[in-house]
Amino acid sequence: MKVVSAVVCPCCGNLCDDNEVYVEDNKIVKVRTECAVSSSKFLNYSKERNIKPLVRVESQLKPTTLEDAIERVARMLVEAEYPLLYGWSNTSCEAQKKGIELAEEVGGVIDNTTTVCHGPSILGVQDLGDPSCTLGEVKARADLIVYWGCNPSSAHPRHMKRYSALTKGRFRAPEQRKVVVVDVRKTPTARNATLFIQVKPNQDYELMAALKMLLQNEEIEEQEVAGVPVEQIDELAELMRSCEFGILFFGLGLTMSEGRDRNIDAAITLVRELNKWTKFAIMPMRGHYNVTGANQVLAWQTGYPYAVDFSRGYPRYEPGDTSAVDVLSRGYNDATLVVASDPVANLPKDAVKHLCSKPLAVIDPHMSITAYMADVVIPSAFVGIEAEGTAHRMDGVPLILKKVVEPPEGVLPDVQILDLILKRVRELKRGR
Amino acid sequence: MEYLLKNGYVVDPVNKIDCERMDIAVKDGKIVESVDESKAKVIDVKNMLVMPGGVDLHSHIAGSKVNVGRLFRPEDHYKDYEVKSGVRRSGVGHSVPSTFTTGYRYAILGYTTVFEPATPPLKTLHTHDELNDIPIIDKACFPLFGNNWFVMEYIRDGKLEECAAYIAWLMRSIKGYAIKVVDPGGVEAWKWGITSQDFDQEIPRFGITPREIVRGLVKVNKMLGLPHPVHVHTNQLGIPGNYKTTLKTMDAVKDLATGDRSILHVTHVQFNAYGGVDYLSFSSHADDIADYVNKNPHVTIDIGQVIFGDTTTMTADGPFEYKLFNLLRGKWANADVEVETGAGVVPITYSRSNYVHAVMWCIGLELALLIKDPWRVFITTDHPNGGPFTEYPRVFSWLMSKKARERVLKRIPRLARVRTNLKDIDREYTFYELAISTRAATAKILGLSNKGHLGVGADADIAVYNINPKEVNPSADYKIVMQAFSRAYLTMKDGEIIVKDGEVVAAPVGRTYWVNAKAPKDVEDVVIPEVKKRFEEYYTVKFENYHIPESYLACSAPIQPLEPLG
Amino acid sequence: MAELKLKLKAPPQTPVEGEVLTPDNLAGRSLNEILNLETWRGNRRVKLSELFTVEGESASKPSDLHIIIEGDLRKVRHLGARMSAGKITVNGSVGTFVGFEMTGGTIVVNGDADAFVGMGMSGGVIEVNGNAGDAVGSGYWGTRCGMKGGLILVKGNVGTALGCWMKGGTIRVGGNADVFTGVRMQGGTIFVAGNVGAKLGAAMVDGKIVVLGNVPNILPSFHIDEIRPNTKVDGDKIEGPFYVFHGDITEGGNGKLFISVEKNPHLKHREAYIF
Amino acid sequence: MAKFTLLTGRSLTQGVGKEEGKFSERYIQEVSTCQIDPEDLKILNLKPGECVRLTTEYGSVVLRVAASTLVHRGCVFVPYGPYSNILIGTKTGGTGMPNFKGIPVEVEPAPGEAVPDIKELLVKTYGRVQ
Repeated sequence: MKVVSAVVCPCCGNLCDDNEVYVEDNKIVKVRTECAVSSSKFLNYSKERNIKPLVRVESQLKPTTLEDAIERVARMLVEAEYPLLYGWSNTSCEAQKKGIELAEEVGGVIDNTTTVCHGPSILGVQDLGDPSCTLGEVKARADLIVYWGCNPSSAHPRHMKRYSALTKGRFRAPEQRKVVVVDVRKTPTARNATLFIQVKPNQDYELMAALKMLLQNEEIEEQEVAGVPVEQIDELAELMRSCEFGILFFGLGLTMSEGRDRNIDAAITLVRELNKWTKFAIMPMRGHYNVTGANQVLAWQTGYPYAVDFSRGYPRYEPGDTSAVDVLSRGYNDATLVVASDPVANLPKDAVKHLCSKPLAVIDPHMSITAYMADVVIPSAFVGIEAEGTAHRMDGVPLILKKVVEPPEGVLPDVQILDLILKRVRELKRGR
Repeated sequence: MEYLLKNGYVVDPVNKIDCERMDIAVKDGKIVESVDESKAKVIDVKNMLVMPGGVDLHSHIAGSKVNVGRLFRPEDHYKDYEVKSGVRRSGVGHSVPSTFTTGYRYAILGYTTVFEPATPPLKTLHTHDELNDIPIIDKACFPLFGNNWFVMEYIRDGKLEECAAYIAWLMRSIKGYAIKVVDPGGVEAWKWGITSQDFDQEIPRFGITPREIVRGLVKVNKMLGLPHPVHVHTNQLGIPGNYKTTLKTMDAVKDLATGDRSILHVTHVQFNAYGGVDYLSFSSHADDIADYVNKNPHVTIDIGQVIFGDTTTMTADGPFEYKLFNLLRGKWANADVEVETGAGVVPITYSRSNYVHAVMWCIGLELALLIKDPWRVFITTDHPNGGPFTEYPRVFSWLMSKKARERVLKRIPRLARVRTNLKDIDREYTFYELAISTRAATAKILGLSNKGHLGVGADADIAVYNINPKEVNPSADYKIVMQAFSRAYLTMKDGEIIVKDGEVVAAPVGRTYWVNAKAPKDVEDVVIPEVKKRFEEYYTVKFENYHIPESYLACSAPIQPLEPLG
Repeated sequence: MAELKLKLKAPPQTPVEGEVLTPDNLAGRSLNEILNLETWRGNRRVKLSELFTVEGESASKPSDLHIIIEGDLRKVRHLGARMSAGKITVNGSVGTFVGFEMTGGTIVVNGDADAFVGMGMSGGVIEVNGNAGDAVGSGYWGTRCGMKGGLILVKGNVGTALGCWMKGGTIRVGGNADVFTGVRMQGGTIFVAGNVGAKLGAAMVDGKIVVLGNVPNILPSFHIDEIRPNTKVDGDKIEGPFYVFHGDITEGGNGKLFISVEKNPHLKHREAYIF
Repeated sequence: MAKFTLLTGRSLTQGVGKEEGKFSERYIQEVSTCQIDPEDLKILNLKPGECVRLTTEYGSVVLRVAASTLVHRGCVFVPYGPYSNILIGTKTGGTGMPNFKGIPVEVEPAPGEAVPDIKELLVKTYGRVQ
C-alpha cells in the first residue's frame, strides 16, 4: 500500500493540503481527512464514471473514439459564430490556460462559474477595491470573525477548524476569538456563534448601511433595520470597532440576493470604514476548488477575471452581457463547450433551455447532468486525483495538486483534451 | 542561425565602445568574433544605433499584487487592447498590461531582461506562473524578506548563520533571485493596523528595529554571495520628510562595505527623497541623496520616475497604500500574506498641475542628473508605480534634453519649479550614459555577466534603434529620440529576431533566472528541520507544498552564487 | 436632414456590433460604400449589405444625417456607440449598450432597449419609447463614473441600478424603476414618475432623485430634512408635496431624495425627525 | 396556498452527494427536498415527507418537504440543483448573476402529485436527455 501525504483536496476553495491518501492497486482505499466532502470525493470519485467518449446518434448517446469526439468538438467550435466556453472552476490552471487559448482561437466567450457565485464580488472589488489577506493572517491574528451570508459548516467544512475560529495561531488561541454569523436562516454555522444576527431576506444592504451609520456615530431614524433591532446592530458595531484584527467572510447569501454586487460594495465599504478603527479584512468564501485560479489566470492573460468575449480577436469584458447567464438568456451563443462544470444543474431554467437547444459538448470526469444533455461527451481525468495541476485557494495561495492514482486507460486530463481540440481547430481553420 | 548586423553605430559601455561604426556577429544565440558572411543573414543597420538589449531591474510585471491591479481595473484596459495576430496572442495594456502584452511591449522597446522586484514567497508559484506567460524576455523575481517572521527571529536572536541558511533554503526552494526588503518591519506593524514604522523604532512583538533587519540581511547577503545586493524599499515611503530615513538606511550599512562594490540597492528613491513635514511644505531633497550616493560607493539606486497620467500603484508596502488610499479615497486593495509580507494596490492619476506630483516628477530627474556616475543610478518608473514602462522613451528624452525638461517645467506649478533644483541642472545624458544606466550597469548590479554588453560570448540580446547618434542632437531633437526608442527597429533575443521595425515577429519563451543559494551544510541540516517544525504553526500550508519544483519554470536558468564576501 | 433607411433583413442568430451605425461613420459615404462597410456578427466580419438593405441618402456632415433602422435589433449591441452628432431612430427593439459613451446627437428607440443604455455618455439625447433594461446611464466597469451629461428619457419601466455612479445630466423615467436607483450617484438628476424599488440612492454623494410613486423604504443612512410643496427638474416645476431626505450619510453624501408624501404614508414616522 | 420567500443554497448533504454523483440517490433526494419551519408546516397542514408545489414567476415544481428549524419562518429553503433551477429567473440586473435567494414563492400542498423523476424532469423541461 502506498501512502501519499500532504495531498491537496480538490473540492472547495479551502484547498486543505494535509490529507493522506492510501492507494492499493491504483485504487484509493482510505483517506485520512477531517472532512466529509473530501472523504466522499476521494472514495467515490470513480462512481457514475463514464470512461468512453460519447456522441449523440439519433437522440441516444453512443460510445465513440476519442479522435471522433475531438473532431466533432473542433468542428462545432469552428463552425460557431459565437461559441460559449463555460465552466473551468473544477480544473487546473493549466487547463484554464489552454481553454483561454482555445476561446481566443475560435473567437468565443469564455466564462467561469464565478459568474454565478462571486461574479458580483468581483464587480464590487472593481468599484471599491479589496482589503484582504491570506487565511494564515486570520489564523495568526483574528479575534473577531464574521461569517456573513455564508455557511462554512456545510460548504467549507474545515474552514473554521483550519483557518479561523477554532485554530490556534501565533498570537491567538481559539478561546480568544469571537464569531459572529449574519444570515437569513440559522445555519449550522450560526449554532456555534458568539452572536447570531438574523437578517430579513434581501435586506443585507440595509443592515450594512445601519452598521456604517452606527460606526460613524450617526442617528438612525428607525427602531429596527432589516428585521434587526438597532440595539443589536449597535452591539455588532461595537464588537467590530473594538476588535484587534477582524475578518469579514462573506458568501453567496450576499452575492445571490437582491443587491448582488452592491451588497459587496457595501461590505467592502464597511471594511474600509472599520480600518479607521482597527485592522479589518474581507474575503469571499469561494466554492469550487479552483474558481479563484480561473479568475487569476484569465486576469493575467486577458486583463479580465471572467466573462471575456474574444469574438473580435481581443479580450472584451462586459459582464451582464458577456457573462454566461446573459449570453444564454439573450440567445447569443450558437454552440457551447462545457468544461468541468454542470450548468444544467446550476443555471436557471431558461438559460439551460437555450443551452440545450444548440450544439453542446461536455468535458468532465463525471457523467454530469449536463453530460446527459450533450451532443458530445469527453471523459477526463480528475485533477488532484488522477492528474497534477495548479489551483488557487480562496485567498489566492497557489498550490500544486497531486496525482495519486493513474486515470482509467485512455482517459486524459482536461489540459491534454483541450490541446487536442485546439490543434484540430487550427488545422480546420487553415483548411477553411 | 548566424547573423551579421552591419554598419551600425554601436554603444557598448562595458567594452568602452561609444558610437563606433562596427559590425556585430551573432551565432547560436551569442555574440561572436565573426561569422561567415556568405552563410550568415546580413542585416544592414547602417547609421542606426546599436545597443545591448535593455535590462530593467525593477518592474512589477508578475505576481499576485500585479494581478490584483489587472483584476480590479477593467477601466485601465478596455481602450488599450492588442488583437491576436501572427505570433502574437491578444491582450490588453495599459498601466497593468496582461502577461503576453507585457513581453511584446518590452521587446518593442528593445528591452530583453526584466526583473520582478517583489514576490511573497508563499505566492511565488503564482509569480512563476505569470513569468512563464510573459514571452520573449528573460526574467526573475525577488522574494520579500523584510517582514518575515523567521528572519526577524533569527536576527533578533543574533543567529545570522541560521538566518543565511533559512534564506538560502527559501531562495532555492521557491526559485528566487535576490533579497528584497520592503518597509522592513513596517508591514508586520501594519498587520496590526499601525501605519508608521520608523527606522529605529521597535517592531511590535518582535523586539528588533528595521535598522537591525537591514544590517542583518546585508550581512546574510554577503555570507551567501548572492549576485545582487540587498534590494531595499525603505521605511516611510511617500511621506514628507522621508529623505532622512533614506539617508539613515544607506548609512546604516556603510561599515559593512567591502571595496567599491554596492552592498545595498535602494530602489525607486524618488518616492523616498522628500522634505517638508506635510504635503504643503513638501519639497525635494534629491540633492542630499545624490550627494550621499556620490560620496559612498556602497549604494546604488534607481529613480522611480513619475509620469503624468493615470497609473496603478502597487507595492508590498501595504501601510503606504493605505495612507495613499486615505488621501485619494478611490479604490484600495490590500493583501497581507501570512508570516512574510503584504501588499497594497491603489490607482492614481499624476497630474501636472498638482504641486506634490510636480515635485515628484522633478525629483526623479534630479536624482538621475545629480548622481554623477551612471553606473550607480538606474532609470526606472518602478513600473507601474511612477508610470507604465512603455513611457521609458519619454524619460530618456527628459534626461537627454534640457529643452524637453523645460517644456514640462513651464507647465507645472510655479512653487514646484521654485522648490526643486531641476531648472538649474544643465546636464544632459549622452547615448553612452543612457546605455550604462539602462543596460550595462543594471546587468552588472544584477550579476548577469552575459547581459548588458555586446562583447564576444555575451547573450545576443541586441536592440537597434532607427536613429543616427552621429547626426541627431538629442538635446534639440528630443522628439526624434523618443520616437526611436519607442519602437526598436530590431530587437534580437538570444540571437533570434524578435522585433522588426517595431513589430513583434517571434515570441519565444524567455529564461527565468534563480539563485541556487547554499549555506554550509551543517547549518542547513539544523535549520531546515527547525523551520519545518515551526512551519505548520506559522503557516496554513504544509511544508512539503511550499516547495516549487524546477520543472514548474518554463525555462529554468539557475545561477550559482558568487564567492562569499568577507 | 438627410434620411438613410436601413432595414434588417432578418434577426441575427448571434450578436451584431452596431457601433458602425452612427452618423459619424456613415456621413459622407455613398450607399455603396455604406453597404460595403464591415461589422461583426459573432466572430465573423460581415458587410452591412449582408445584414441590412439600405435606401435614402447620406449627408456630408454627421449632424445633417438621420439614420432610421427597422427590424428586430435585440441582438444588436453598442448601437450608436461614441456618436457625436446627428440622429438615429430605431423602429423596433434594440440590444445592449445603446449610445455607449456617446457625446452628442440623438437616439430614438421606438421599442424596448436592453441593459446599459447610455453607458458612459457625456452628451446628447437618448429617448426610449418602450422599457429599458438595467444600469441605464451607468459607466464602464471600474471607472467609478457613470453618465456625465446629456439626457435619457424612458417612457416605460427601467431595470435595476438606474444612474449607477451617474455624475451629470438628467434621466427621466415615465414608468417604474427597480432597486438601487441612483446607487453611488455623484451628480445630475433622476426623475421617476412611477414607483421605485428598495435601496433608493444607496451610497449616493450628490445629485437629486425625484420619485412621484411609491418607495418601499428609505435606507437608514438617509436623514429627513423637510417637506417641500414642490421641486424642479431641469427648470420644470414638479408639484409635491415631497419628503426631502439627504444622504448617503455613510458616504458623507449630500444627495437629495424628493419622495411623494401622498404615495408614501408608511414614511410618516420619519416626520418626527424633522427639526 | 401561501406566500413564502424562496432561498436556495448549499447543504452539506448536497455537497457530499455531489461527489458521489449527480444521479446518486443521496444527491437527488437532497436537491428535491425543500425545508420549511415546523410551525409553518402546521399552518400549511403538511407533514414531513409529503409533497408540495412551489411556484414562482419563473416556474413551478413539486418537491418533498422536510421540517427544519434552521429556516426562518416564512421562508422555504431548497438546495442548489436541477429542481431549484426551475424556480429561478434569468434576470441578472446587469451583473451576470441571477437572483438565487429571496424570491417570492407560492407554496401549496400537492397531495395527489409526486416529485418528478430527475430524468423525466429534464426531458420535460429541456427536451433532450439520453
